[in-house]
Amino acid sequence: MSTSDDYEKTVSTAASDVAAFDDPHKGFVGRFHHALHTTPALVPLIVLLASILVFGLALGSKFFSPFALTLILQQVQIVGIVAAAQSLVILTAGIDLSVGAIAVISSVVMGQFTFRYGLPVEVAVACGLMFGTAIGALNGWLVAAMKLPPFIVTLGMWQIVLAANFLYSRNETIRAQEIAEQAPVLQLLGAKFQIGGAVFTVGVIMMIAIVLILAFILKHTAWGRHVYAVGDDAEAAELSGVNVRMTLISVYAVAGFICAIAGWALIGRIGSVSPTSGQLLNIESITAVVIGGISLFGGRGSILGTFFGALIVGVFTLGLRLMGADAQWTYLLIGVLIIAAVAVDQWIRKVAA
Amino acid sequence: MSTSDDYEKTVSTAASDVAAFDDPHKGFVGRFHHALHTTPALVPLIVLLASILVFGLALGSKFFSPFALTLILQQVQIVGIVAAAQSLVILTAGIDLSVGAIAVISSVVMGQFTFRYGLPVEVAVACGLMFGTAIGALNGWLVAAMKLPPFIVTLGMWQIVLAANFLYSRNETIRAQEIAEQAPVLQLLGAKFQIGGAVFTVGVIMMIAIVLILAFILKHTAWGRHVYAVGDDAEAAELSGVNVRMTLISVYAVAGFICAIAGWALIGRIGSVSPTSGQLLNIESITAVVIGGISLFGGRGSILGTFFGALIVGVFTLGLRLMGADAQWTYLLIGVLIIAAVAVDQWIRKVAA
Amino acid sequence: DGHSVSACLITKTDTNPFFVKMREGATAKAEELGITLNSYAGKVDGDHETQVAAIETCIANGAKGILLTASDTSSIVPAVQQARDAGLLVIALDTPLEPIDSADMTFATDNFLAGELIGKWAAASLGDAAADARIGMLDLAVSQPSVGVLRDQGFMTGFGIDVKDPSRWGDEEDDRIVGHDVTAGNEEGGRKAMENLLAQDPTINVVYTINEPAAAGAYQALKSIGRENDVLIVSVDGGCPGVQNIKDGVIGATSQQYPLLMASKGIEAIAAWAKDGTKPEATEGKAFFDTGVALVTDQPADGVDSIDTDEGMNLCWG
Amino acid sequence: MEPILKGRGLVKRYGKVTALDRCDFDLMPGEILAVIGDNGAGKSSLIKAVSGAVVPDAGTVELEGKEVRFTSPIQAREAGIETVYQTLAMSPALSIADNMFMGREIRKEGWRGKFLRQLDRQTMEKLARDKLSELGLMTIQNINQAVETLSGGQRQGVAVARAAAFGSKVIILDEPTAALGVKESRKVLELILDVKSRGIPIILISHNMPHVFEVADRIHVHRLGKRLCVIDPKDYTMSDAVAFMTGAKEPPEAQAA
Amino acid sequence: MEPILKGRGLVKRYGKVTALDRCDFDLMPGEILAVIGDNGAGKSSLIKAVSGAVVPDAGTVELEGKEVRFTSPIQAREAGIETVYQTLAMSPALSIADNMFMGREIRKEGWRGKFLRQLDRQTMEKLARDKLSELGLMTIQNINQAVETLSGGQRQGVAVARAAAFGSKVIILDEPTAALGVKESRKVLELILDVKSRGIPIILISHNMPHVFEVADRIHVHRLGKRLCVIDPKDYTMSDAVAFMTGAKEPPEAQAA
Ligand SMILES: Nc1ncnc2c1ncn2[C@@H]1O[C@H](COP(=O)(O)OP(=O)(O)OP(=O)(O)O)[C@@H](O)[C@H]1O
Ligand SMILES: Nc1ncnc2c1ncn2[C@@H]1O[C@H](COP(=O)(O)OP(=O)(O)OP(=O)(O)O)[C@@H](O)[C@H]1O
Ligand SMILES: [Mg+2]
Ligand SMILES: [Mg+2]
Repeated sequence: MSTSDDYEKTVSTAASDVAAFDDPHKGFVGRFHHALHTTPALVPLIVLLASILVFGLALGSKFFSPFALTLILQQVQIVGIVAAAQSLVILTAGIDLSVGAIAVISSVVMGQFTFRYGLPVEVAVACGLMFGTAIGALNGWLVAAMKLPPFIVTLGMWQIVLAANFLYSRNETIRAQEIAEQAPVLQLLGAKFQIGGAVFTVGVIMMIAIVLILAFILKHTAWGRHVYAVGDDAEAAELSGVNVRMTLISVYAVAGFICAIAGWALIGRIGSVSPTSGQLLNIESITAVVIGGISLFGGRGSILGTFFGALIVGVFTLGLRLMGADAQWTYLLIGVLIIAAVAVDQWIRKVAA
Repeated sequence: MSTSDDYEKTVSTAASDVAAFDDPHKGFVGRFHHALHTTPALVPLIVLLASILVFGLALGSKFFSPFALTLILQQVQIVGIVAAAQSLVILTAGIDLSVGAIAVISSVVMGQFTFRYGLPVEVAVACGLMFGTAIGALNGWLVAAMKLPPFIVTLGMWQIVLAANFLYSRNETIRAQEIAEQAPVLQLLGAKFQIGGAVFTVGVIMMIAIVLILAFILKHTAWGRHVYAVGDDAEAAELSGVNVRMTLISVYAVAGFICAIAGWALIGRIGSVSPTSGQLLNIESITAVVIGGISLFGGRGSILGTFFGALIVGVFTLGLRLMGADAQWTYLLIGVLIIAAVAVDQWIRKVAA
Repeated sequence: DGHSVSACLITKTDTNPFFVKMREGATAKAEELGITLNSYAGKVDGDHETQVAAIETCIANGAKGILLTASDTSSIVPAVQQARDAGLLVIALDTPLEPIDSADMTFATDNFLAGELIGKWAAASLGDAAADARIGMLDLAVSQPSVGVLRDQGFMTGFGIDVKDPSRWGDEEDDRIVGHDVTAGNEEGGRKAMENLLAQDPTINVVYTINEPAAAGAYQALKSIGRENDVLIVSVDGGCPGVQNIKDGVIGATSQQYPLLMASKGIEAIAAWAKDGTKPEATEGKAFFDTGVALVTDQPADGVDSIDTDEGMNLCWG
Repeated sequence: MEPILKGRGLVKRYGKVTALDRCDFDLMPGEILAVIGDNGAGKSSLIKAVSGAVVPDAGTVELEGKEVRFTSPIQAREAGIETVYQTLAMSPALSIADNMFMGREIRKEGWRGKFLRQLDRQTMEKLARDKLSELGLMTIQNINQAVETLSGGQRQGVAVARAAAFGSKVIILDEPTAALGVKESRKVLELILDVKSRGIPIILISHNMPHVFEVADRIHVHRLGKRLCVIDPKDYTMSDAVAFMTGAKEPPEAQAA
Repeated sequence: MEPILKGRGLVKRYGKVTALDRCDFDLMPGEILAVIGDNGAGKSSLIKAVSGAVVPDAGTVELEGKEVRFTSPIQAREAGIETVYQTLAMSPALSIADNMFMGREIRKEGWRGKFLRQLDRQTMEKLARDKLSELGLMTIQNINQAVETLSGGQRQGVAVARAAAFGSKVIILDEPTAALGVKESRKVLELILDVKSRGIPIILISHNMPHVFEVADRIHVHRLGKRLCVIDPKDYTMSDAVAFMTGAKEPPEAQAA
């Protein structure tokens, strides 16, 4: 290194046209691509509308009636609520296999506290909600403080909670009639009201409210931004000033709380308190999240996408049944749908990139 | 930068004591730590031996007999074989939720090809094995070429294969008696032989053989090294000369093939061909893999660990049953075991680091 | 304590009240007779491997006999044979094995008869309207386990429908059948399946359900569109909540079975076997010991024997 | 003059590796202190130990004469120490504004901020844009674009701008120019001098001797997990510095730590 | 003299970004060609396009006068082009020997290699150790230690040694000294000269001007996805080079591409 000069000084006269960006808003196609990129919920929304359209055309008023369309909402309400909780967890690059078990044990706690111990029903509901939150927080603690992989923590918790549920409830169902007589508050989320031919339940409203509130929180509060940052790169988040541990624990706790609400909605929907319900909620909620475009690697996606994802599954299930597909074929086609939805998503993202 | 000199030349006279490493083999503790680090299967092996010891002390000869100990082997054979397949996939940082469904549909193909179409039983078995391999390869193609997340691909495939299984088999079981009479080859893996009080089946030998062969392949062949490299960092592997796409497809195909063998072993174990068996194999195999210390993030762990992991679950299940624990309590304790095993693993790794 | 007699009870699951009651019945009887009872259960309905493992455990444990409700009636046979070869008395409860003589004896409800009773009752209650009934069938699972098929096809036979292949549901061509859907035997599945069928045809007026939780779920679906009073729901089981639901008008009729009886008879048989090696006898004219089934309803129909809900409550099990 | 940031006897072990071996450290008010040393000498470990990113196994850290024990980077930040880590510590999928205000978000005025805890995006975006253009580091059109869409140089720029904007007492830069081109490196050096002129002391880790000798007031030479010596760039040549840090020459007695 | 490696009209787009814009490229036999340019100019994209890591959207690549179309790095390696990527491309959990022989493992002699396809670990380990010590790059005790336990500098050394050991026609190094200390950088430069003395041409991407001017025979200046010009380091100063690459000065007419 003998040729030495002040070469670095040269840059002061350098052209500065490097950091300029192309304007991405070029015409309709450009704007559409840009929208697809910046609004991750758009792809599932398009798939949802398209599938409603296709089934509507194929089935006519049988499907395209306020009754059938609101029926879908009622059928997806539990999965929708649980999937909202699942989304939160998956956004932090975790996964929660215990969501269904938490929902069920919370509903059992609400029922048994009312009927076995004779607590006022409002107190019992509060206890159920707290219980779900506590299990969620325990999950979060194991993940955040003990640094165990979320898959394992919630796999173990799933088994523990489900077994505890059966042991505690003694497998006894509390009948709908008894609940309606003695503790109607338990069935609150099942209460209906009609607007035209459309039938809504409080549970459906609850699902929509949870989705909207979470969407607001994730987008417009510091906590929401921290959830994304933790999922994106936990170490970077920690170094740039996020309390990763508390964020994770609170995410799992909130997920537990939302699952407990799902447990409450479950009572409203089936009328009774049954310890055997909700067994497939974990797989169904993950399916909804994934079809809704949230990355399993965390940090990317929106909760509205999950909502649309849950609706897509609901539309397909009812639509296929109405078209006369039998139950087994419906299962098969849902499997195809899952893969296809993700393939379409990948493809659109590639084209739009 | 006006002070310029030949400072870089100075380094030629620099001391060269930087890249020297401490000798890590310091005394027994040091060597033990080192062994824990370089032999990932050691931790589950220790846990396994400890749990056998504890149950042996608690239950005496009831548990500590050749019959009971070999019974564990028989009980874990299916899960053990499937978990070997699952290990391969998880080593590439994937996951296969369709393992159980592949095993079952392969056994159904073997049975139906023999009994419905009257093919020679050897041909039918070969068809079953090929069918399993093909589904696996399809999984692999969707993951490697279409770049879809393994979780989703295999979630969808699980539903598709299971529904196809019910549709194709018409939910009919082929009875053990008929198989024993007309096509005993189907039950080959169930054939028993005794050595002292110990009872072995061909299926158990098959499981051990698969584990040993895979352990050899993963450690001593180029393909095995590539599997680890792909799981570690797929992009780096690609750049450093690994055919990532073919590696992934072959891994999923081999996993499908091994699952098909598990399906064959299933016929041996239950005697008949039943389309409803194997529903829990995916969760059970993942549990075994994880307790065995393979990282869900890929690239780390050994297949022997998985084998020990499956045995640990088998020991706990039989031990708790023999102690008269109620089924739900057993599930609850297995849940605790899963979390505890991973926590111990994390702790040992931290201490040993 | 190797000297006392021990026995095993293996049920499909331990989460279904039916099996829970069966276990309670067996436990009570075992205590009475001084028998040590170990209970095992599959994790989910259809979990066959766990049952095989349980049989093996019983053999290892030196039990004298096994009471078994098999998830997979044919596949379990080799394991059962192994137990019998090891000198255990194996009694199938509730669900016959295939072939039925694979077990030493079967104590069971005749599920086909149970279905037939509610089918007959439904047809008789409707009278002439039965000819253009709209029927929804709420079954157990897409894998068509035999209990579900027997009850389903029994119902159709009783109602007067050509069942075609009696070993599977879904192949019938009768126009009165709106469709089949699966419920997993719980309230949630019952409600969703009912909604799906209602969306297909809102005029359904007869609903067959696999069990009473599914019926309760179906009722919720009907209630939500205000049709709970003009649809006839029939079911099988006869659990106490189910009978109570008949009293409350949720379900029209149910076929009651007697799991406690099955279990206690089973324990008695094992005690006898351990004492002097006697095996239980089958009911005359049947290949199994029929523990009986009774139609429970508060609206008796002509030509179908039934008991009312008060009697049903006395006999109910859960 | 008392050091503004002072470390004494810092020890940090990773398993068998001793990254910091009873290391001392002093940063004087208003100065630019360069830290140089071989790969793996423990430079990053040192600044992590004083900035709360790792908790040292032993030793003390004093800020303005008061002992502090940071157990997380958040605490160090609250005390006014701002760090640009070697790994940058950005959330790739989030926007530039999000990243700049990560962990110190600004909430809206009034009930929406108080009860809904709603963020004041407009203010944050405006501030982020101001900081970036004030530092003249780059012309970024869209403050809402994801950090992952930026080039390596732009990313480094955002990280440095974040530290410069919020650091009130000390700014630490760990190899800020390693991946940068000539032009981009230049801008970062200008920025460092600019920050210094505002009276804020800076710790700069770099392998680039000419850069170090250009901007540093004092040079802390790190070797084998320890401070070997502190030299004044006006008294020694680059050759000397390199000779000290590689062990080719003994350090000057007087200044040896 | 014909170029040993030649690119013509190479184009590579990433979404809206054009990383390579009809770029030409020539490497002469036996020379060290440096490639310089701003961050994001497209240097890495260029070498990826000629080494098979990405498939260019348009343009041709010729190796020794014959057109080649690599669709994966494996093909380029088989053709004798060995590359050290900016990201190093190592499998952290695997050993040094495993990494060095990744994709070109040596199998045992006899039936164990033929039928069991068993690897010959001893030979591979011996060769790996030989290569590392032959290149004098470092003293590694245990050739079986995982790459993740090496320091950044040691890792870079292994990557360079791998390329030097196997490259038969062309060796490409993308910023091999970016994260290295003074001493470690020096070793890499010595290695580059050593490889050149064996007659193998090298492409060196670097932001370090003194290094570039020290070792390069010719300098390819890259700007905005194109080859702006090729200069001889003996005819121009570092200031000139920087001026060309940042756009401060027009390139010399004669040598403009
Ligand atoms: N998280 C960690 N786990 C294990 N070892 C670590 C860790 N961080 C650093 N080390 C080790 O500690 C020693 C010092 O590392 P450090 O990063 O402080 O060096 P450095 O001086 O910053 O080097 P460079 O110039 O390459 O950045 C190295 O041997 C390194 O391998
Ligand atoms: N995989 C990719 N996806 C999207 N854009 C990319 C990708 N790789 C490179 N680019 C973009 O292409 C352009 C050229 O990148 P490239 O890495 O070739 O630059 P470089 O000259 O090597 O820069 P540096 O000196 O920082 O390494 C940059 O704008 C970069 O953001
Ligand atoms: Mg460092
Ligand atoms: Mg580059």
